[in-house]
Amino acid sequence: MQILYFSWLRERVGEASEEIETQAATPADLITELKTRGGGHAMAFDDISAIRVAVDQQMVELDHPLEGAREVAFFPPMTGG
Amino acid sequence: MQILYFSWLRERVGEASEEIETQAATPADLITELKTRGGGHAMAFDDISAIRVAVDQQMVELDHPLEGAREVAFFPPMTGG
Amino acid sequence: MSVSVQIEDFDIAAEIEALTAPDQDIGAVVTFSGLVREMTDAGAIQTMELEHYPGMTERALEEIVEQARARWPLNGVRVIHRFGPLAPGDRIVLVIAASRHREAAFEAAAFLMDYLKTKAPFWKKEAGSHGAAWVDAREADDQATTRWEQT
Amino acid sequence: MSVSVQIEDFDIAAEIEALTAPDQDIGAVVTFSGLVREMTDAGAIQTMELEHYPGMTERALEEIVEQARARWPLNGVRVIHRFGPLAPGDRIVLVIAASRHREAAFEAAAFLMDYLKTKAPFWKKEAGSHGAAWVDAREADDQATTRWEQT
Repeated sequence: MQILYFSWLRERVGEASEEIETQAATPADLITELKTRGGGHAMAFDDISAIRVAVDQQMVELDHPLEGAREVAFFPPMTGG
Repeated sequence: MQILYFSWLRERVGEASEEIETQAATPADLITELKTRGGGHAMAFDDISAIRVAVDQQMVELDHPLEGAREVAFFPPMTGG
Repeated sequence: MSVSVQIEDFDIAAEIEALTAPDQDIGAVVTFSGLVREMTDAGAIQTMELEHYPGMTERALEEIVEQARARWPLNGVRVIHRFGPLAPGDRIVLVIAASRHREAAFEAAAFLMDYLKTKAPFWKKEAGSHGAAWVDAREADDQATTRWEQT
Repeated sequence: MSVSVQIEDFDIAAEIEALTAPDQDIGAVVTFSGLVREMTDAGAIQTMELEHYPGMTERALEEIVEQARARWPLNGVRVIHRFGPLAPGDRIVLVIAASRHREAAFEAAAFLMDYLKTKAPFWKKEAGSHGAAWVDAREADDQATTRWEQT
């Protein structure tokens, strides 16, 4: 599964993307798993309320099923426009 | 007093402006007076509900006092923009 | 120089540039441009003649601009209204509102257009193969003006 | 080609022209342009970096455009959003909505901006003499999006 990070999540994790093997059922589960990895993951996912997630480029809730997902992206609320 | 006509009022009256002497106290009185003049005045002022009036370039009601007025303009509702 | 009443066409990009270039605090620019439509209820038109009331027009537009400035924190406002003969596709009117944030810019531009429609002395006459006729005022325009008086 | 995500600047007049020239039934064109403001709550900025999520950005913008088209009778829509390094005064985003009448054009343009602010994956980082920081999302932007869901 391809994991993408944007904005300050990218900066805290220390990389823009990583390829991982996971059995996580939801983005929330995936976050719990990612926090056990080294680097800045724990700091990046410290405040879950500040984090938004997209699965295969569609915004979803943290309890959305990950079955069949190829790309999961984590980022803070958007500030475009 | 300078009287101005715009849009179809101008076309019906047959002129864009005329200089008149009047003692009319309000635009409504002035209309009654103007309707007695020749040309297309009677036809122009036939439907009073379709007529708007400006005194010295400010929109006013038909019962607004004309005292001291130098320029009175009659026209239909505006259609700019 | 926030209001112009002119026969000539205008350049939207140049007008935006003139309004925004001197002020680095502008974050939002809303423009409205009105164009002559070819198809009307009466049929296709070939020309539109825009008559206005010289003197009162400028005064009415400046008053509308002052009201917008009093209601919203605007960094810049520009109103250009053409008169004379026009053809389908031609630009008629331009309104620009610039502010720090988009809410004020959007609302002020809509307000300026609503007021201009019912308070600026312009009259349109359309001519086509079906003949020529003065455009009737729209009931919807009166309602659009009224909504700003309630809020 | 109603959506573009690009590093390059855009030409508002050319975009309006491209949208309106082929269609003589357009009576109203509303544009919104967003500019980089120099002064922020943290102080004056020298640069702004706009990050985005390639692929998802285009998809999200196209979805927003489809929603606007479903809600209003639009003759044309255009959305351009820049990314990469920008400076105060630079253009960030352009939205154009064209319709027969002004109500639809104004509402659609405001809707597009409100949705774009909270649903298109862009993030701004501002840098000045006080340091560099990611811009926080505005509560007001969430509220602005919500109002369209109630109506």
